[in-house]
Amino acid sequence: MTATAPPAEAVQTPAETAPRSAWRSWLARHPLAAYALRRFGLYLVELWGALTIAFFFFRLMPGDPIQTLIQTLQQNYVYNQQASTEIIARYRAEFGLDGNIFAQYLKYMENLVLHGDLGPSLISYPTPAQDVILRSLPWTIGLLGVSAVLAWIFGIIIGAIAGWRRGKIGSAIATNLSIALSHVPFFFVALILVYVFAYSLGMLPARSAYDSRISPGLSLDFIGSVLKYGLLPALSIVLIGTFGWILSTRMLMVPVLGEDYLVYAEAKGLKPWRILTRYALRNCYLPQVTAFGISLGFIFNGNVLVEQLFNYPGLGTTLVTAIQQLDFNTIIGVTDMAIFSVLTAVLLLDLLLPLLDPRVKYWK
Amino acid sequence: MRVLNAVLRTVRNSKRLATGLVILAVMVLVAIFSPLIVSSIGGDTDPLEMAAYEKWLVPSPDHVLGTDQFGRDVLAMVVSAMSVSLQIGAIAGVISTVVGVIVAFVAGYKGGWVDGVLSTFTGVLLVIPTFPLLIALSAYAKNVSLFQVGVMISIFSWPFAAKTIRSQVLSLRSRPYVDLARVSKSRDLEIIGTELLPNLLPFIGVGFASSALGAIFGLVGLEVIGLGPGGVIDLGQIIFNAINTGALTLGAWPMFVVPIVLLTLLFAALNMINIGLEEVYNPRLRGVAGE
Amino acid sequence: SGSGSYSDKPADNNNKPAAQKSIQIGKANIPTPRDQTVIVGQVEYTVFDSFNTMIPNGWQSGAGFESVCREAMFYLNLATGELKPWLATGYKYNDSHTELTINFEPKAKWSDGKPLTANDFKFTMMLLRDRSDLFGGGGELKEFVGEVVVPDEHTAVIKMKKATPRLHYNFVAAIASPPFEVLPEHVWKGQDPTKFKENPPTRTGPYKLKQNIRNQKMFVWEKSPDYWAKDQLDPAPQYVVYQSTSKQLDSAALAFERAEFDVGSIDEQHAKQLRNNGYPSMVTTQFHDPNPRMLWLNSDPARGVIAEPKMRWAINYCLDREKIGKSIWPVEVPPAIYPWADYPGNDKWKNDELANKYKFEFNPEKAAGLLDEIAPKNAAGKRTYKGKEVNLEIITASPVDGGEYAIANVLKTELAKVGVPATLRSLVGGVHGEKFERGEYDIDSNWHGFAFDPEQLYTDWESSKAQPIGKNAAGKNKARFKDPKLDELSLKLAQLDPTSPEAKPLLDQALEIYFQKLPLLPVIQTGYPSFFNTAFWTGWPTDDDLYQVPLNWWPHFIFVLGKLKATGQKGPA
Amino acid sequence: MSEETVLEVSGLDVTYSTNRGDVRAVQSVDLSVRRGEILGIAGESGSGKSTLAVALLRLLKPPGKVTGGSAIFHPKGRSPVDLLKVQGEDLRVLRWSALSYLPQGSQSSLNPVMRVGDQFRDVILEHAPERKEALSELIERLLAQVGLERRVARMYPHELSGGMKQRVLMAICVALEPDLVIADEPTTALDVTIQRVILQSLADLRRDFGVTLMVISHDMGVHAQLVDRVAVMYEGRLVEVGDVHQVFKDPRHPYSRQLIESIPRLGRRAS
Amino acid sequence: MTAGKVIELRGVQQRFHARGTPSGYLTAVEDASFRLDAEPPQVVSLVGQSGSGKSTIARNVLGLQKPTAGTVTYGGKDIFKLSRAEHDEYRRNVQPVFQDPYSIFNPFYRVDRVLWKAVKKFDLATTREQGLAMIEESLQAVSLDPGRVLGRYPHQLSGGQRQRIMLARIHMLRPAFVIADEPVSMLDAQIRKMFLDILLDFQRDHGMTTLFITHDLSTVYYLGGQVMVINKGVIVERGPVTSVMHTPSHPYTRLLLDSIPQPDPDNRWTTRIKVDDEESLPPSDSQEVTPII
Ligand SMILES: Nc1ncnc2c1ncn2[C@@H]1O[C@H](COP(=O)(O)OP(=O)(O)OP(=O)(O)O)[C@@H](O)[C@H]1O
Ligand SMILES: Nc1ncnc2c1ncn2[C@@H]1O[C@H](COP(=O)(O)OP(=O)(O)OP(=O)(O)O)[C@@H](O)[C@H]1O
Ligand SMILES: [Mg+2]
Ligand SMILES: [Mg+2]
Repeated sequence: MTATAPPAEAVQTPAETAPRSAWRSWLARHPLAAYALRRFGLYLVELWGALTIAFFFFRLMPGDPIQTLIQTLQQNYVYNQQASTEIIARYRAEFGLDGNIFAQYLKYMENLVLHGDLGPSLISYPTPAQDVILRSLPWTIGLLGVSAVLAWIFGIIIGAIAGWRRGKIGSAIATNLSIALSHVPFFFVALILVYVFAYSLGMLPARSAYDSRISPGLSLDFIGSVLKYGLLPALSIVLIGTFGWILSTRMLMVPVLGEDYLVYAEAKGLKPWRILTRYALRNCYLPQVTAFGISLGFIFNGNVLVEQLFNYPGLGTTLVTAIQQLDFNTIIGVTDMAIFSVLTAVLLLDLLLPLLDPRVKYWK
Repeated sequence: MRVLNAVLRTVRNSKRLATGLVILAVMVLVAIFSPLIVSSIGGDTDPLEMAAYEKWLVPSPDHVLGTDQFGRDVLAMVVSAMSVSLQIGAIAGVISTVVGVIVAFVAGYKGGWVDGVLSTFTGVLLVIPTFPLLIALSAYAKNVSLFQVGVMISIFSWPFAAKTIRSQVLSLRSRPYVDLARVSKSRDLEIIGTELLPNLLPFIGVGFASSALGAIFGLVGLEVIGLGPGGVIDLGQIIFNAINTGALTLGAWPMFVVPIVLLTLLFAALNMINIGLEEVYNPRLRGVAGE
Repeated sequence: SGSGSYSDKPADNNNKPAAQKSIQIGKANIPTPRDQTVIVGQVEYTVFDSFNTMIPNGWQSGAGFESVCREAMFYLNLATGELKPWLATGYKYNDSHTELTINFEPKAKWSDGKPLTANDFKFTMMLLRDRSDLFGGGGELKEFVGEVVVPDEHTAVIKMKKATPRLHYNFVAAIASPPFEVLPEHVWKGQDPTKFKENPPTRTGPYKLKQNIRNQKMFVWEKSPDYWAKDQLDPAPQYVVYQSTSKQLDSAALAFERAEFDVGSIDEQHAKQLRNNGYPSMVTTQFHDPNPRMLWLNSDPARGVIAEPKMRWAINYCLDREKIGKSIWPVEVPPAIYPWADYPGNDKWKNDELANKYKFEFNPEKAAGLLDEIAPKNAAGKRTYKGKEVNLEIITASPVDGGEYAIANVLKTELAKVGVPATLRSLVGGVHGEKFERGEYDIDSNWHGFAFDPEQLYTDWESSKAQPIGKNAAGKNKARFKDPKLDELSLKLAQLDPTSPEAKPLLDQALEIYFQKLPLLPVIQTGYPSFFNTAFWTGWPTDDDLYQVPLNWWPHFIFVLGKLKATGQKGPA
Repeated sequence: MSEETVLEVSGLDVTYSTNRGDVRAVQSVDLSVRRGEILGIAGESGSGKSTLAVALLRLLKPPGKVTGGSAIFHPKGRSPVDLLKVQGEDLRVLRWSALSYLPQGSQSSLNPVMRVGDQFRDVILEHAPERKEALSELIERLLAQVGLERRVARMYPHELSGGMKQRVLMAICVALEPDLVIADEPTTALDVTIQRVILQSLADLRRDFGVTLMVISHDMGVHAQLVDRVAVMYEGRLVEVGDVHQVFKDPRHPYSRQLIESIPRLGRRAS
Repeated sequence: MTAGKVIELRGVQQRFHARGTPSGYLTAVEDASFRLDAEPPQVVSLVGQSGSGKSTIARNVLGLQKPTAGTVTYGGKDIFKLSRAEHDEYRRNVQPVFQDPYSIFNPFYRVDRVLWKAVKKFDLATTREQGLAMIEESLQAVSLDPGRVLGRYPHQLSGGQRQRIMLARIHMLRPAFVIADEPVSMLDAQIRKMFLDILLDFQRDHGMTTLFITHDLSTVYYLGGQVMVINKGVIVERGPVTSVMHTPSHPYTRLLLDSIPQPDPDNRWTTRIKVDDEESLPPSDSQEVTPII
């Protein structure tokens, strides 16, 4: 070795470089806050990007939805046919479809961000689109949201057990059943459930959201009725959803099983159930948390058929009707709502993740 | 080559993988020979033609699975539908997996701003609901081929693959064996291909299986809105048809049971292949009594 | 093959009628007593709180408003051909067809007790004449109506700008609702007609809105205690509930079977199954849709070969109407030759000589022959027209499992056999409408027809109304048909009472042009069976006693309700 | 040190079956461990040390298989059992309260998403629920025993250095004062200073808790510093067992001699 | 072998993001400067306790991690700016033995692949037989029975066996510079000695220069040559092994010396030492989960 450096003892630690600003150093000292801020910034970017894409995608479609709609209505209901230009011009203005597309975009964004206004709906003109959406949203969230959460929880638990008891007969059954059933369409299961429970056994109602003899309100009767009527549709979603989560959880579980800390937990003589929940599961369910956030998007467009089958007053049917009539304000509104909910859910979950998983790094 | 060898090796050792491959192979064979099978079912008439036979016939020796509401032979429909469904599944599955994998690898391996941009883009695409967008697309599209439909479906399904794989790449890229490959003069692409890819096969496999299955069901959605490839029948469409015509209460079980069983078999086959690959991926699991 | 269909009666009691089953009554989810309620099953509702028919989606059609609440001035019963004056007692043109006098029923009252007068009519007329931005506004009213004079409370005289013998068509409920409906002036005066929701609505009908339950997708109509026409029409049901049913037929059929609906919610195939299984309480009533299923053929030369009459005839020869009528449509229906429904009342427009001269038949050979003339095959075996390979674009708004799609599909298969490839697409409503209006199609599988006389068709085919491809047709002449001769005939016919002797030769000439050039290709007469459950109510129109149009979304349905009798069956607790 | 044996291994055979034939990793090993002693297992890499430990702990995973022998274990206050035969609940109860394990790859043996304290709590409550009241003091005392502060209990494994993790594991090992602790290469992955601290702590454990330790290491220095008796393994067989002084001073088996001679020492250079 | 090539580090600093530190980062290596000459071949040891930055320096030298400040040069050129040909030459001549024998093998492949890859990538053999002969020779050189390890998967080998495979790789490649990061930690004394002898033979016979990273001063002593002592990222002492060992000037070096377990049961430690756990920072954890952003 050639001594290019100063003699051994003389090596000194150089003084820390002074932080560039108080703000930066504050952030450096509060990595959680810095992480949250950065994550929030990203959230805004994604939100803006997705909303913008959604807007332009629909607005740049060839054709004129207003004109089409008006003519269709005129034709279907045998109205006096007329030049229609006046009607069309009038509604085009009302729907914010006149003028330059960028001006439209700015106006749309302004209304959306400042007033939460999506413009009037076509399918239920002149009710604002946000009202149309908000009216069906609670049912959708109630039915699909709750079922999605339940499916997730069941799926994780069963999937974890299936992975854990790899090789055991019960696990094989669960796994193979999931493999087979996780892609059976929801509505098919729903149909069979209706057939069996509503008609053959007559145990549960086959359609609607509650008993129409009860007036909606915070009464026990009403809530009971909502639960009773929601049971079948929810069951069909939970059933199939669970199988999907079982598969993916099992798949995450298997590598965890090879980890030393599981062998060690076994050596510690812990009860298998405890090893499963506190050791194996806790190390593999985290990716599922994010996946769940993303899957929420399906609530907005994934279960139209189930809603239709049960005649449920949810968002899916609203969306389909809106699509059939090219009600852009409502379609974009539902789209925006989906984007907003999913992104927000993922944001919250990401912010929550460091609390659930101590290993999460706050930097990239 | 190595990968292939590894696969062949596991095929020998894993019953599951072998079963999966056999099921898949049989389905592919049926699909390939579907025109022959269909014409042998029909004899002189084209069994897929509207009103070829009486409608809603119950299964009989002449029509093993009966006929549908337009008097088409359900068996012939199922056979030719399977070919279409397999094609669309393969096209969309391959495209979205390949795109997803490429994006995931570029983002995960390169890191930095490339990762930032790609991940944000993926994230945005991931949350935009697809159904309304596809409707909008239907207004642009004229005559769409099966391949184009596959591309359309892939546009919306690759982000899922990309997202799961990227996080795996992130965890793998700092593995010491990647470093070892780097000092052994392996180029980035080679490292991705030979060091990372094999370890991600199960993830890629699962991604492929779900994109493929998603595409098979997604095709029905497209057909309903006029974006389907004209004049073809696929399995999803038969199920959709069965549901819309109330085949369950009519007792026309072949219309939904057969396609659902076929799709389930397909999915099961893909999954068995995956689990087999999982054993390749994780040799530690080999020898552990498989399920 | 000896095997039957799924809907056939069980094999064991082959020739005997199936045993009468007792039905198992399900619990209908309604807020009113079941035995006093008629439940009508419809598919989907989206508008609940508005009854303004003059703005887009300002009301919910098919939810009872137009059937049980609102009334027409005249009803034309297409089932019997009878014209029934209702809110009005009669109409009369002057000889030059420039003045139309309408008399109103003196007893007619709005549901709030105020009398309905000619002033209400005048108010509505003026509103619609002057407001082209309202549905039903402008159009013919603007074109023809000058002034409305009200000499007394019960008489209105319309002074026209131009002569026409057809203005009264606007006031008759013939196919579904009439284009024009009288509004109560005392409610609407001073309201902004583009915003006013009129919830609940004030109308003259025997039922009033009791409840509109959005979350149940349900409208509950209750009998009006002091309905003005009780002496002629006093329906027995205390309530009429219009409710969404499941779109999936399995669930819908099961609901019908358990008498959870009295009207609708089932399809022919399931109904057939019930019939064959001896289901005791179902009435199936056939009714011909006034609009036969038709193929619209684009006549614009810019679309290429489809504009050639020979091509249209080739297509015509490719249509196996018998097969379609027998196997494609849910019920067996006759082929359509004339572009209108085969009601006895329409027989006067027929001309069998012409029909024989231009005989419609399924004859692919003739089709191929015609095609060889205009679009011979090139070296590659592809038919070309003006140097371009022929490829037809067929669109339809019908879903992939719908009848019109299937019709187009049959055609497509036959066309392929004669060497004409075609693409067929089912497009979502709005997207379809857009393409249709802009003429961006070769063939549209659709429907068309008229209520009164063929001039209603011919006037639409006037060359002046044909827009170039790509430009919105605004609902007129969407096939872009052009024929100077027809223009001339149509102009003359517009001035003539169609039943007058001068009109007949003109009509025949126009019909011949239709046969020569085929702007539309009628395919089949369209049978729509209606299904009624007799567990709670009897007296429905039947094939044997088709006293009224049986469709529940038509205004005429009120007369069906008027004939019902309760069976005394009680609903489950 | 009593003459009482805690563990009596006889004729232990362990085989790994591979696609290239069976590997007999442990072959007819006879060994007895005395109560209160620290027994060292030395031997070259691949000689079957870890396999022996894992087999005794019943953690052997396929394709490994015990093909013969017995291991009679005499836990205090319980009847003797054959470790190689005991099953199910009996095995689970035996584990940790009587037999604990300090694994080779200590770096990943702690559950990454659980606080250190909770990992103590888990095992203590599982086997000795009656200690619930005094739990936090107990954990504190155990940590102090291995020279760690009590705040470590609130930390997550990834916040600890390798040496700290190793010591946490040691503390967990003795939490229930087991009859026997098997430590597989407790210091291999650690640097010398930490190694010294760990070795001190291991000696302390014996002193304070009277546990019996079986320490596996290929480092003769470790054996010299820590153990009472050494067993030398070679190609799956036990070639020599004896007092540490005797083995170092007067190795009987030629392989042991080689092992000791090859130890690099300060002051002895190759070239 | 390439005579006269030099690896030189000047003022190398390596920082990592870290949470909980006031500055938001952690300095793993600070201002490290030294050079390794191919001529004359030599052994330079780098000793220090766990987390002191030894592996980080190794990664810098190998071009796997770009330092946040300072330069690493090979033959006078910055190794991060080499042309393709220069880069190939640098790779050929600078090879590592990595620390962790567990994760150095891709679990997907058999262990042979590592050796075959070396043969192929660096054109060591023209035929398969030749390559196989070479591999077998090298395995025997690290006293592994080729029949027992070839064709096995990594998890089927013991820790020491895996480490020896990496040594066999070096034995095959004979690079001018070996960056050996704790190559013998898992080996028993006999094999360890054998391996060190191989290194020394290589130095002598093939002119191989070794950067030998360890925490074990007895190994350093055995190897001789130069030694650098690193503490918390800073090189605190350097010089010929004999002088540093016999007259350590830094208290840290003394502590290290003190901690070598003497292989003499009669000469056990009597005093106790204490290490400051506060200072030992969490080692990098390969299983860290990053929220997907
Ligand atoms: N899963 C396995 N499959 C096949 N052979 C194995 C397996 N695990 C270990 N072996 C073999 O068993 C023998 C003993 O391995 P073991 O791990 O017990 O050695 P060790 O003495 O602990 O060595 P080290 O000191 O290197 O850790 C070795 O030859 C090894 O290759
Ligand atoms: N990629 C990285 N990200 C963050 N911190 C790192 C990274 N790599 C190393 N460090 C940190 O840098 C410091 C020095 O690590 P390094 O691996 O160089 O130590 P070492 O001297 O090799 O220790 P050991 O003897 O344990 O191998 C440690 O505190 C470590 O946590
Ligand atoms: Mg070992
Ligand atoms: Mg290191």
